[in-house]
Amino acid sequence: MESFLVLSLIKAAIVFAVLMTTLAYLQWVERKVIAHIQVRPGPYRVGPHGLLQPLADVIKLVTKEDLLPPYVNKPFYLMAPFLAITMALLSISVIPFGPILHIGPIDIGPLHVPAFETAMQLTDLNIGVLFILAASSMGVYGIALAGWSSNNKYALLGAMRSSAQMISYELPMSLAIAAPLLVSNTLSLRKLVESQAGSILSWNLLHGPFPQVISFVIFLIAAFAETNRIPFDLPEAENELVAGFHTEYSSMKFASFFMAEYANIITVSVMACLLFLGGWVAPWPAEYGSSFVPPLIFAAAGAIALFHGLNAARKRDAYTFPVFGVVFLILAGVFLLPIVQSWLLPLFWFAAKTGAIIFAFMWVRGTLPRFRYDQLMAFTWKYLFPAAMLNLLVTALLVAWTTK
Amino acid sequence: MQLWLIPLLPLLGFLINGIFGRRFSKGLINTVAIGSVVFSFAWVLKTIAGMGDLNSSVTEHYFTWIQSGALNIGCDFFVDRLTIVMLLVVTGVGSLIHIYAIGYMAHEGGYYRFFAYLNLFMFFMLMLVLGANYLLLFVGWEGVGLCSYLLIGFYFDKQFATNAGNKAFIVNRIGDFGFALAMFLIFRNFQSLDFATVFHQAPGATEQTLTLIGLLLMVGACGKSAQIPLYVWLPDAMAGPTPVSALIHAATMVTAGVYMTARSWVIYTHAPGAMDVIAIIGVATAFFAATIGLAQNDIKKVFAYSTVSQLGYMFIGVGSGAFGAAIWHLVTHAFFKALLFLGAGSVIHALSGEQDLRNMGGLRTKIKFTCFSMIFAWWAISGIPPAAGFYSKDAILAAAYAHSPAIYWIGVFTAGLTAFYVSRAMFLTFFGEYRGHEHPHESPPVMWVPLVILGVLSLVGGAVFNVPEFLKYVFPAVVEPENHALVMISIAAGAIGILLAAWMYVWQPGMADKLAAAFSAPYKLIYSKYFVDEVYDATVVKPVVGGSRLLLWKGIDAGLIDGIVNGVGGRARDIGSAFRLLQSGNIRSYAAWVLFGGVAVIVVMGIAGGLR
Amino acid sequence: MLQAVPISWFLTLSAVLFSLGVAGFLFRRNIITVFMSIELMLNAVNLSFVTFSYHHKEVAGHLFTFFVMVVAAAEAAVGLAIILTVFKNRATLNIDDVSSMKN
Amino acid sequence: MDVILFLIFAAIAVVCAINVVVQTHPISSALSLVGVMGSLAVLYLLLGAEFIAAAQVIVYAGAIMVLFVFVIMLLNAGAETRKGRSLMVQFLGVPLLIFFLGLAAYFVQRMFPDNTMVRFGGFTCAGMQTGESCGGAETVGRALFTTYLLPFEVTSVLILIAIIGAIVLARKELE
Repeated sequence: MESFLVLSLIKAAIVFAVLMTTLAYLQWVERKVIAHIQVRPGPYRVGPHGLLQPLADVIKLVTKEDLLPPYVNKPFYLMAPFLAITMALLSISVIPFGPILHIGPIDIGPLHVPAFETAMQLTDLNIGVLFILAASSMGVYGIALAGWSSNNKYALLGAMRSSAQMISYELPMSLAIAAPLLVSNTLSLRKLVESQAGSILSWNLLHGPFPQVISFVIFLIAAFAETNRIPFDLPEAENELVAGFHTEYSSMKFASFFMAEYANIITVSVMACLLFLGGWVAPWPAEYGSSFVPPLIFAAAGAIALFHGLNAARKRDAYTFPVFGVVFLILAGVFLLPIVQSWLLPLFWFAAKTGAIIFAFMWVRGTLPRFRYDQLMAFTWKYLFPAAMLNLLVTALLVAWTTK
Repeated sequence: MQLWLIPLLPLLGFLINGIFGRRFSKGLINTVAIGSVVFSFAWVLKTIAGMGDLNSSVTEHYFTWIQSGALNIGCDFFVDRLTIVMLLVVTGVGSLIHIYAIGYMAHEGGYYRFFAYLNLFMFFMLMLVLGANYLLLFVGWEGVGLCSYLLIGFYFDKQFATNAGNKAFIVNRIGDFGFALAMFLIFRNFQSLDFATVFHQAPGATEQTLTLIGLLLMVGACGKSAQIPLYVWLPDAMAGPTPVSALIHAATMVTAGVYMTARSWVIYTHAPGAMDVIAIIGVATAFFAATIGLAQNDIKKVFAYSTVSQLGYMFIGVGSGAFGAAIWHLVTHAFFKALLFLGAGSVIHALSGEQDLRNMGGLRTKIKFTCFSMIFAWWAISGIPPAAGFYSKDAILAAAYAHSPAIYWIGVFTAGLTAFYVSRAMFLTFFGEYRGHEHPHESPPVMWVPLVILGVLSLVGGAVFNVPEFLKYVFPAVVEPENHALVMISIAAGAIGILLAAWMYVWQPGMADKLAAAFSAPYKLIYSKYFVDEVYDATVVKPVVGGSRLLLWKGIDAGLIDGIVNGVGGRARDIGSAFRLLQSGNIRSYAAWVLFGGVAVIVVMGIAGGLR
Repeated sequence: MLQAVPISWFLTLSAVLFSLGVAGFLFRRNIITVFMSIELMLNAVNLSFVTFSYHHKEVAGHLFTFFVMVVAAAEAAVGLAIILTVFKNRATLNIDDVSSMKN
Repeated sequence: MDVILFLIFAAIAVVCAINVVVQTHPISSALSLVGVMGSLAVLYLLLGAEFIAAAQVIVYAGAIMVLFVFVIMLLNAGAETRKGRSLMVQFLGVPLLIFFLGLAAYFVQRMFPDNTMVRFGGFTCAGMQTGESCGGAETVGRALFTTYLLPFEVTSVLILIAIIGAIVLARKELE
């Protein structure tokens, strides 16, 4: 009992720390990506290649004056950001990041821990998918309340738009989720991944009686809308409603909305990765040398960094690049250690897949224009929803046909 | 062997024309209507070809239609030689008449409606013929009744047409009532309505039962085949378009009664009493109808009465046990009577609507094809060899003589009368000088080609199709004494009739009117059809109408039923107005009431449940 | 200190929630609030359904709850549409103003 | 542990429910109702009804109540006006309610003596061995598509009708 509690606390701490850093750095990454899409360096001043930019932002947001506009509905105004961020972070608690770990007996001085095994996951609900759906569906309240309570017509409009949009896009998203669930016949995220074990061909995206390409696309589209990202970011359409539902928010409250948005992005990307891309499963089995891919990548990165460091284009690079190079090479080495491989490799693949999807988010933001509101609604109700329905139907039929 | 296809094709034709006909062009309507009938005729031929030697009958079961208790009615079709004869007549003559109708109806309104009805009629008629049990037969029976009603009243904007349609419908209901009773009796005694079962068990039943059944069936047959006392509807049925008169009221439907009685010959052969009744009715009908026919001036009416009288002959045949001969006469009659009607129609068409014999005459030069083809029919009906009518009528008369000479003599006299009035009609139409004002014009080929075909058939049909021979194994053999005297006598009767007519209407014009003046009282009597319609009107129609108006309508419907209904409504209103006081319009008070009720229910349940 | 929850507690809780819903229905005047009280009652009933399902070791109760939810969803859709229409036509949400059914 | 959980969430539920009734502003009531539903979901989990708990949050809290909030925002409904009264309610309501509650509690106590105890994960069905959860999606789904297929279909029709009705009611008046 106690050991369970302790373990959960440790895991929670780790996950929270990692998540928070990721959230902070995602923003840096996004700015970089968009900058390079728009052929400009992006954040560059704070730290090498602006690596310390998130830190600066955090400091700014924390130290900024937290002003409370008059005529707002106080309790809800204060409650909204917390709701948003809570609901956003809640779903992380059931996401499996990797396989079950077998941790040998540890004897470090006074600390004696017998051998035990634990999942790289906070908790394994056997209705995990439903839990995530529930949490994401609760996410609307944060936005709706924020918009309503801040007693500002722009905010209200933004909030109503976003709640309508979220309700509408939840349907195709749920249907798109249901199809791969049918294929791998479980609601527990861990079993879901285990059912896709093997190679890329056994992922739900390509495997099964009916490859789930369609539902993958539908899921991504709906995910863009659920997270209020371009091209569906009408709730905070700058040129129409100053900043949408969080017009009246500043400093940490604003930050928490921001974090909530990024946390949602991570959640949906992770969901896509788990549902369609086989979670932490390598694209091809280890016996064909999939375990050497990460070291190779990192080694290559390190080599390139070193090369650029040796003949530096700018003076500062001569100091920064070699550091990166060395770090990368060390990482490559770490990946070769057999003790850590068992849990590092899955994490790598998991992160790689999720990262790819997140990159897609940023890419789209850098390229696509924004929908008009009626187009948005018409799109989901007239095309997305029927398509998802049809896909689910076909999948169900084929599954029923092929099983026994 | 896909018997279902035979009736299905006309049904399809009906559906297509009935639903889309309004938008179709005439050509398309013709294609559908004629095509369906001709195809089913072809299918009949194929079926016969597929049956090899026709000694064994074929039954096809499609599905169980009604299943309740012992009653088990299947939708089965049944083919034996008798059915084949009927099928050939119905589809063959039917196709010819359909083709003829193209020309005749060319200028009429409701074109698609007409052909849709006609196809529907074909469907029901084929159901009637093919049905393997009395109920299926009855379905067809009622169906043809319905179609005849629809087609008689085809010109529904004319009062007399609709009246005639209603008359036909109602009079037929009387007959069908008898038929239905007969079916109940059959089921009660044999626990089945299938022909096979019934006829297999029939010999075992008591004679009274069979006689009763036979008589009831005969009532139905009288209704459908226009026998005394139910013949009154047929002459009025001439209000319909002439092809209808030819197809329904001469060739096929009216012979359904004969077919039905012949089909149930087993019952009749074991019920001689019923057979005698049939024979007597037949001869009476034949004679009376013939006499009426003497004095009619409407060409179609003349032929209508002659139809009635010929049907009487068929009943004589059935009644005197010569089922084969009856069917034979049915066939030949289908040929020559259809021809006579179509010819009459052609004449009417030529005179653009003129139907009165007194305004015709001398048409033989003007409309040759019609004239010559009709002359064959004239021979046939007058029983002059070698025309078709001679053989069949002669066979019937011979059987009648074997049965009872009295019937034979009346029959012969009637034959003479028949010959006389048909000849009268022919002479008045085609000979002498033209008395009308219209400008006669020959009908288009689409009309006269069928006439010619029928003409050939009515000339050689009797000799070629020896129906009794064909049906030898279906019906019990009849002893036919080879008695040439009888043959001679009947031929002589026909000849005398013709000559008399020729003398009165060709050589001595005006003689007819003198005679009519001389015998004015009997002339009046037959001219006005023995006042039968008036008698029926006084004895049956008026009392029924009055009774239903006074008792059923005023008394029961308006008084009792409406009283009850209004009373209920009134009480409901009173109660409602009492409860209306509760309606404060305040939803929350309603809710409070609901809560009150709920609590009350819980308390009651608790007390009833003894507070377990 | 008992280790498990007596089943009657659940049922009592459900009864309490239900009566609160009724109270809301009776004493509130805002149509939307009244409607929400109905939902509250439904939830209370659901709780007792699930509890009975636990009591009888039967999954049936869950099914009933499921159906209640579906019906509640349908009801909410129609009901809110009705409320919108009422508001559009009468510009009021007070339930006592909507009493044109009175004689 | 179970008892503590139950007490916590029961307390939350009751407090939120009271809040639903006493709050004058619809949106406060709505959010309190969401609170009730959330705590009920936890109680469902305690009773071993995982699927129902998830459905409760998704359908009720996530869809229906969002709809409510949406409508409240749309109509911009303010605090309710205290006018209009009903004698019926004033004089009959409270005593009836109290009587009803007492009655219900009494019956519960009478009909359910505390012989069944609710333990977390203690929910087992007749045909299943202990440990295997009975309230999971599998069991509910199987029952839904075999025993309760007809009601299920009927409900789908009902929903269709509801959709059409809602559209008809809420659509713009076509002049």
